[in-house]
Amino acid sequence: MAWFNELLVSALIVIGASFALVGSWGLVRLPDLMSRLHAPTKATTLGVGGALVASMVYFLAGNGTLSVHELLITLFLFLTAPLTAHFLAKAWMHSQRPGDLPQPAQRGWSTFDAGEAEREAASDQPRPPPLSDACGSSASPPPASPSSP
Amino acid sequence: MIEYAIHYAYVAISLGLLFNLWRLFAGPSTTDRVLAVDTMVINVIALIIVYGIQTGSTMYFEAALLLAMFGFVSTVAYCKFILRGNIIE
Amino acid sequence: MAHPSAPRPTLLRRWFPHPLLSLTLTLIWLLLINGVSVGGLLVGLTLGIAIPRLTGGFWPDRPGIRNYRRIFSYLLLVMWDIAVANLQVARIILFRPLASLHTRWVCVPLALTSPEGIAVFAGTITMTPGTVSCDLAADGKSLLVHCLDAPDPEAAVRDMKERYESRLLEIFP
Amino acid sequence: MSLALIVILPFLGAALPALLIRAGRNACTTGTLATSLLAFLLLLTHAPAVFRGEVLQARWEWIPQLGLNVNFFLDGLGFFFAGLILGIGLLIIVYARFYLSKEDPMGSFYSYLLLFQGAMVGVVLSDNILLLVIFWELTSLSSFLLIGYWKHLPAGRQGARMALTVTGAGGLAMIAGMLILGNIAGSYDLSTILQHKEAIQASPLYLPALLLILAGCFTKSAQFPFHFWLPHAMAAPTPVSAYLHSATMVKAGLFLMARLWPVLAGTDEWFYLVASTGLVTMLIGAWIALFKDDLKGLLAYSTVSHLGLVTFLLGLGSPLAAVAAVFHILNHATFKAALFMNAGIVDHETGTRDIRQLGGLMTLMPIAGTLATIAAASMAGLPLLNGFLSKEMMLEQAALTSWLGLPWLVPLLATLAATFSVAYSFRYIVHVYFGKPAGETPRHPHDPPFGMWGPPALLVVLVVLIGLFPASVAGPLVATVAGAVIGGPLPDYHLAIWHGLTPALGMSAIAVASGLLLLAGYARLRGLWSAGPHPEAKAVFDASVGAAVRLAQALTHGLHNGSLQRHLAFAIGSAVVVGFTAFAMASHAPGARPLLPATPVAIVAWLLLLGATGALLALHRRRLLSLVVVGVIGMVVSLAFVYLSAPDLALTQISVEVVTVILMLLALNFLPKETPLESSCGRRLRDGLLAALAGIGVGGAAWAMTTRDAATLSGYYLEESVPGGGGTNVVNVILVDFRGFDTFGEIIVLGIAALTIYALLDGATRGAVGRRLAAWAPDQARAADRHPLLLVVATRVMLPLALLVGAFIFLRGHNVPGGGFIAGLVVAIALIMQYMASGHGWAAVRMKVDYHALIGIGVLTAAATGVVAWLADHPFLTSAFGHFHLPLVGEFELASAMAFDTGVFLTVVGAVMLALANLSRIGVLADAPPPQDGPMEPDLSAPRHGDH
Amino acid sequence: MEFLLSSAIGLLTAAGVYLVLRARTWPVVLGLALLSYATNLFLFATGRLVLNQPPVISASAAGYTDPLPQALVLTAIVISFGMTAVIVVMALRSFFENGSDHVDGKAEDAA
Amino acid sequence: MNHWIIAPILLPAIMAPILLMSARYDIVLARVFSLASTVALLGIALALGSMVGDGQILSYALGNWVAPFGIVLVADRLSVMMLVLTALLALAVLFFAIDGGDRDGRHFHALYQFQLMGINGAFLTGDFFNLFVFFEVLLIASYGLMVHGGGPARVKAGVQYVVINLVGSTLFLIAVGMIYSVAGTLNMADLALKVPQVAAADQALLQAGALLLLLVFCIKAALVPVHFWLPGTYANAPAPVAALFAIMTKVGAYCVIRLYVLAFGEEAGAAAWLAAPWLLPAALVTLTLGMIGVLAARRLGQLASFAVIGSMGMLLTGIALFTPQALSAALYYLLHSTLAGAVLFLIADLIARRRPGIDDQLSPAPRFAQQSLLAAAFFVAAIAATGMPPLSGFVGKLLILDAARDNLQATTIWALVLGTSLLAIIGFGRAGSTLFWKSTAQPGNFPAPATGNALALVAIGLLLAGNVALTLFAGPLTAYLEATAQQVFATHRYIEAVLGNTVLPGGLL
Ligand code: NA
Ligand code: NA
Repeated sequence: MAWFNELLVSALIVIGASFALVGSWGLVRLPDLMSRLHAPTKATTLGVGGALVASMVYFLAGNGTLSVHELLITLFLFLTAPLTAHFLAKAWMHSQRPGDLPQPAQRGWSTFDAGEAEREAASDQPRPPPLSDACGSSASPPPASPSSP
Repeated sequence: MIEYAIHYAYVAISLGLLFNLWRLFAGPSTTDRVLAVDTMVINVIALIIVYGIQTGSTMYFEAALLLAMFGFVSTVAYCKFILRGNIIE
Repeated sequence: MAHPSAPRPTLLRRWFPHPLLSLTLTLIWLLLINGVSVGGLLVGLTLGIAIPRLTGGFWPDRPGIRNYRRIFSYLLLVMWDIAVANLQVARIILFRPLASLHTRWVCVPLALTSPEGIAVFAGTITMTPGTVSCDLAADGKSLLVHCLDAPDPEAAVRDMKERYESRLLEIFP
Repeated sequence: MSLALIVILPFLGAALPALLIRAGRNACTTGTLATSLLAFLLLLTHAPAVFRGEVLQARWEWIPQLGLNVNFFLDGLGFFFAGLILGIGLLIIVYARFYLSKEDPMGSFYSYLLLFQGAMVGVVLSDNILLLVIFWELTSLSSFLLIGYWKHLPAGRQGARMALTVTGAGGLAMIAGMLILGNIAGSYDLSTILQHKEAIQASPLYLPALLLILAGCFTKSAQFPFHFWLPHAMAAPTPVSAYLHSATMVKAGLFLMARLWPVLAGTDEWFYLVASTGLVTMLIGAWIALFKDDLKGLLAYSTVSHLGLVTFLLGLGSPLAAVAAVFHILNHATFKAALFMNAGIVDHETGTRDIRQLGGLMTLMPIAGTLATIAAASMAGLPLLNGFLSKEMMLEQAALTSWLGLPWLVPLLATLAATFSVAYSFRYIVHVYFGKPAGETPRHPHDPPFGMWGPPALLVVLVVLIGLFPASVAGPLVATVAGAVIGGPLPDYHLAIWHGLTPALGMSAIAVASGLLLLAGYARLRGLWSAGPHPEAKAVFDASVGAAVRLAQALTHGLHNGSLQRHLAFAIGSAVVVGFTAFAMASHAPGARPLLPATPVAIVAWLLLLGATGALLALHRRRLLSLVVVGVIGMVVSLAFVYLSAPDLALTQISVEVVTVILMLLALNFLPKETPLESSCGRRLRDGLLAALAGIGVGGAAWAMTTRDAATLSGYYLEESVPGGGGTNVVNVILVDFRGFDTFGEIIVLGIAALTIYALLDGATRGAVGRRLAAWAPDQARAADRHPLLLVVATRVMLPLALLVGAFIFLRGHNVPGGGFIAGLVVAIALIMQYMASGHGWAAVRMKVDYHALIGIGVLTAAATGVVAWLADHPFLTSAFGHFHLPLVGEFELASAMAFDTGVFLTVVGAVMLALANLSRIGVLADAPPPQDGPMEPDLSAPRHGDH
Repeated sequence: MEFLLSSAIGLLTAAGVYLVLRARTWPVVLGLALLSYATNLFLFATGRLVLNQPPVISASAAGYTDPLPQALVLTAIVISFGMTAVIVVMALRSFFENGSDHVDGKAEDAA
Repeated sequence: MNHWIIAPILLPAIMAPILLMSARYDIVLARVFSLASTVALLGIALALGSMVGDGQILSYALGNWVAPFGIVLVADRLSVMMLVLTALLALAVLFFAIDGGDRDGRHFHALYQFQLMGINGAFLTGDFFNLFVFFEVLLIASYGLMVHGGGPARVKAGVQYVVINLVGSTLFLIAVGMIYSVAGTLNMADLALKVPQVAAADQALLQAGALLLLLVFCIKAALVPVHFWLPGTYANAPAPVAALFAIMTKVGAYCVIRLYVLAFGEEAGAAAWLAAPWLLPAALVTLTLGMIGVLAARRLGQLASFAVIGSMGMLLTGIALFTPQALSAALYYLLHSTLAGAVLFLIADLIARRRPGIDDQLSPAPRFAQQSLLAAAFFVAAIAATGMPPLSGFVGKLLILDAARDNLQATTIWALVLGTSLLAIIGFGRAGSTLFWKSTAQPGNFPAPATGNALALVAIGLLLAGNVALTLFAGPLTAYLEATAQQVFATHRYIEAVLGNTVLPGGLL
């Protein structure tokens, strides 16, 4: 393998691994969950990204084949990393109920909005409606579903 | 050269995993611990990729692929559980 | 779900309800099997046709993409930003005294209406510098974003809207 | 043949009364009588031969391997007893017809009676001691039914159980005794055993065999100290008491002692065991009989006493005593059966059997009174009656007997017993039939119909005839029988009224005189008796059975307290003990395999595992966290599989992990979110110790294993995988080909798991559980949005991609890591994500697949792939593969293993989806209002909405 | 490496046994999960430990690890997955039926 | 190629999915299919019986892969006898189930067929990992059947049953691993060849593995001290399921016979007769505790459960003697105790159904419908179960006593066998008189049930008739069993049938 390729692969590996380490360190160092959330979702993503690119280059240079698996892995990571961050944040907000949230223009944040109403309803009337939703006889999608914007 | 880089990567990622473990212990909230595990999964993916480079084998990619595809499912499920109790409504 | 009065779809339309998806899947298949052969292409095409048909029900009203070329440039921009984001966040993690951080929530009003567009926007925000999109308003018209270090919240919001949302508005309806 | 028929007839006939009872009581009686009579006549046809001294035999093989065969023989002894059983049986049947009231179920009574009769005849005609044991125990069983015949009487039930327990226990001992005896003699056939006296008595096993067999005899014949059951068995209807407890069953023990007399008797052991027991029983029985106020109680103890008498005679071991024993058996049968029937008559007529309420009946019931007087006099041993003759013979033998060097002891005790015997016999006559009536009896008595007094009258006639003309009436019979008992030449003896002034006559005279004196002073004697201790056998027996039951309950319910923790501790403890002991007891040497170096990554993974396990133990009471931590362990295990050259395992582990987490979270929704701390410190210490030992054991075994060189079959698989299995991924080829049958079983396990889960969850929506489920309310605050938009979008995008990856993993599995199982999981997870993101209802309507059918099709596909091989006459699951060439497409491979793997894939998808979809359906139902089922449960067989 | 694996198996077994002996279904299920990890690793280890020699036939392979234990472990993983699913749901049903998740079905204490 | 051997596994394995797909909503169709399949299983088993009747051992190499590399099925007298027994029991029990119990929950018939598949597979397989798989098949089907119909006590007992068996399965795998790691084979016949050659250094692993495996089988066979699962499980399972479970304990016993004579028997060198010193004491304690439990029982179902435990103790006592004669006796007892145990559960259920509120508790209650009929059935079943003459229990007991004669522990064995019989007699006597006699003394009547349970009574009648037949034909049967036992002990015949002549080292023939 050409030294350039070697250097490139090595550099990518080192960069990737470093970011992985930094991300995990951020998880240790940052003071609260919301801050910590910034660390892994980015640093580790690039960490894996570095390793993946290194791998692609390595196998491209070594075997002359472009390995798509790395691309797929990247695709999945990019698709899912925001999702996990989003959910972790929601879970944290739900359990910690931060008081300093800015309020959106009309309805509240979806973690809380309707939540109060639903909870009240639940305390009065322990069986909120639709069995139809449960059994799927009405195909009405969930409120925020993209199929009925 | 690559060999050195790989060894560095092993050490760095392993250290990262240990940091994650610390967060798993320390918490304090459940969300923190879920975050720690989620990060662990990503570090493990990196580890597997580097191992693939070291061994020159593509045999292990599917493991990384599945982790990438489904690692988040558990995390989302945990969060959904914290949010709603019922993860499939 | 077809509207009752909708005209009967053409043969092509019925077999390729989502030509882009079919094409993407076939392409990914060829990449997965690491080679181009007639056999591989046949299998890939079969899957490319079959999977969208099988999963059609699970993705109703797939959005039409307004401008395919914009996607590419948007991806490049995001990738660049991600690289930058990582460096910035790494610096914060490693060197910044925690007390000096301007950690805050901001509310980003949304001009995007398509769910896919909103999702991509939210995802982009999370993947780029110091911001995590945390929640969507119940009416889908605002995004709650957490900033790791945003001395000027209004600037941050403006930045996000101009840099990403405006571009996404050109892609998604 | 006709020999066996004598035994079989009563058994066959036992069905008759049950059927004939519909035709009326007389028909029922007639049927029973006819059966019994036929058997009796059959027996009589053999009389000439028997009296000629012939021994008739009938043999059939049953279980030759065991030596248990259906062999009968008929000699004098057998003939005598069979005649007694069948003859008295006839009388009893007639008597019972009048005795039983209209409310009593007569059909079953006669059925039981015939069963008993058959069993009894079987005992006395068996030429195989194991067969004899069978009939022996059958008498216990049928007598259990007869004693308990009046189910509504507690005394009957208890008496029946007591009799069964005591005689059953004796029977069990006898089984052992017979097995030993047969083993010594080399055969279980009596006719053979009787030839082996020397061998038997010389054997070191003689004493155990003797003890065990005697245990059977003594219990059956109510010998001291097993005598107590007999009086309680008197709760039975009187015909039963007369038949079983005086004439026949209780004599089975005597019969057996007589039967085995030639080979067992004559030793010191025999003498001291049998004679002493008999003597003591004779004495004690008579003494107690004296104080029984119940007529049947009196007769019962009298029977005990007379049985003791015969036992005593047999125990003496001398041929003359044996003759006396035989003679007394005959005599006792006649007078005692007559007396029992008489007691029944008194009971029947007056409504009571209590002597204290009776008196002066002679004038009211002259016939019954006369018969009773004669029979009781015979029992007392008054001259001119048959009882006198055999008692004289007994006293004569007693006079000659020295016990442990004490010549006076046995005569004294025998005389004393005779004295008591005289006293209670006269009490029966005097206190019932003579003197003044004690008062009003419940019913006004008069003589019974002929049917009731005829049978005892017949017996009384015999009593007198034998008494007067013993030699001519009973002589030949006694000679024949005694000959059979002794098994050799008969001793010199005379059956006659007058033997001269013998010591026996003197003892007899003393007995009569002092007996009458005792009766005269009965009131004072009674006071003496009342003052003394009366160990009430029933109380003792009840107490000991009660204690045994309580002990058993304490042990059983204390041990089996239904605690899973205990079960598991025992199971794991056993494994620890067995494992360590086995390891320590066998030879072991450390392995010599070169070790792999531990790399930093491995060490970190190990630390992760350690940390996660520690965290799990520390956090396990917080359930969500514990699940999160287990996920870490699963991840480390996957990583280990990657590192240690097992990519397929890693893929499987990763996907299984995800599904498991979803499943557990779905369940946790309903379960408590915290585990309470409830184990005591000691319990936790114990568990910790067990855990540590188990861990050391398994870890140690792993160490021992991995550090030594392997013995393996793997070479074959590696060589054959490509040429024979058509795939390069050897693990997959093993799974779908070499050991495809395992996989076939494995997918069936998954399928069954899903079905079970489905059934469990479906059941949870019905009835009381269903109502509870519907009333369920979440125990935690809930966020507002059920279906966050980002998740919805992401999962919709991912679905086609995941399916593509699934297809990829499936198709490549035969050659590189992957395969149907992993692909199935990938697809299932992708689908489940739709449920998670968009909700059960939304996803369920879009899944057009019936998951049940998917499982079915999957299993059938796999099976069909296997069956196709039959067409080529190859075994199930024989694979075929080939490389084909198509223009343009080029070379490609088709393998039947792919079809098999398709079955695997379909089953996995179906099973996972069926389980998860239904588990999530429960959550939906719990959030919904309760179903309006009303009081009726819904029809289970009807298809219901929403079940896939 | 052998020590690491053996001790890990031992640790998982010990933790599994400890949890299996708890009084509530949840820890018992987790304990069973740990036990199945331990068992799978144990069974896997019967093929001895080999680095980077997966049992996939190729011309360039330096050698192969024993494929048979891997196949057995795969079967075992699948089966134990099915079993876990059943016990989880059965535990849930038992909770519904008995109102308690105690392994002996004891009713919840008043406390 | 003789494909009949796979039929007892394949037929139910195919029938179950068919039931699942086509007969899910039609109970009548499901019953017809299930019944047809079970009748066919009986036919197949009998046909196999005639094939192996001459002493031939059939082997079937699945996938055409030669043993020990592939999985083989082996049909010899022993395994076929177990198949026949299973089919007979299953048929009788099915009659009971289709009397109505099969409608109490979902998928009864599919699970039932799968259950039969698992049991038949366990009897036929010649590979001990495949045995594990079939154990799991039969276990998981039994989990489903066990909780069929639900109810608090039943599901609780189900949880316990599942957990204890999962621990057992764990142990199974560990034991298999230990054996494989030194013997390097999974085929039982091959194991028999490898065990004598295992080096001294490896003996500890081998023997510990083998004994742990024995423990696993003993869990299935409900041997003390790993019998605790049985009373709760059997007493709480639906009656037909408990009755069918009578064969499940026998699967454990079968495995002990198969593996510990074949691979750890005479030829096993340092591991020869490995199981005997552990098994005999455990079996005797089991016998004792079981019969003590009979005496202590408070419900008829509980009594039947402890009777099953006791009978397992008896059976394994016979097995633990490890002689052909004792094995033949044990096999007779196995046949007997399966039928006798099963029928008790069915009777208990009919009684319980007729005494709502009191169920099968051994306490007095008013008269109930068909009391005399059930009393008669109970009387016969009790005679069989306690080993009173003349039924098969007595014959079995005699055979075992006779076979134990030459054992060093003969006195102990005899004393316990006979002593526990007394406990059983007392226990059954108390139970019967309380249930059937005392009830006569109670005022009132229970309402008659909606149906006369004709089919259920047919099932009970069939099982009792089976016991009578065992007694009547004890002669030819013991001859067959003797030949069976001889065949089991002639291990070289089995090895030869599985591996062929070529593999045998010279000394073994
Ligand atoms: Na961002
Ligand atoms: Na509810």
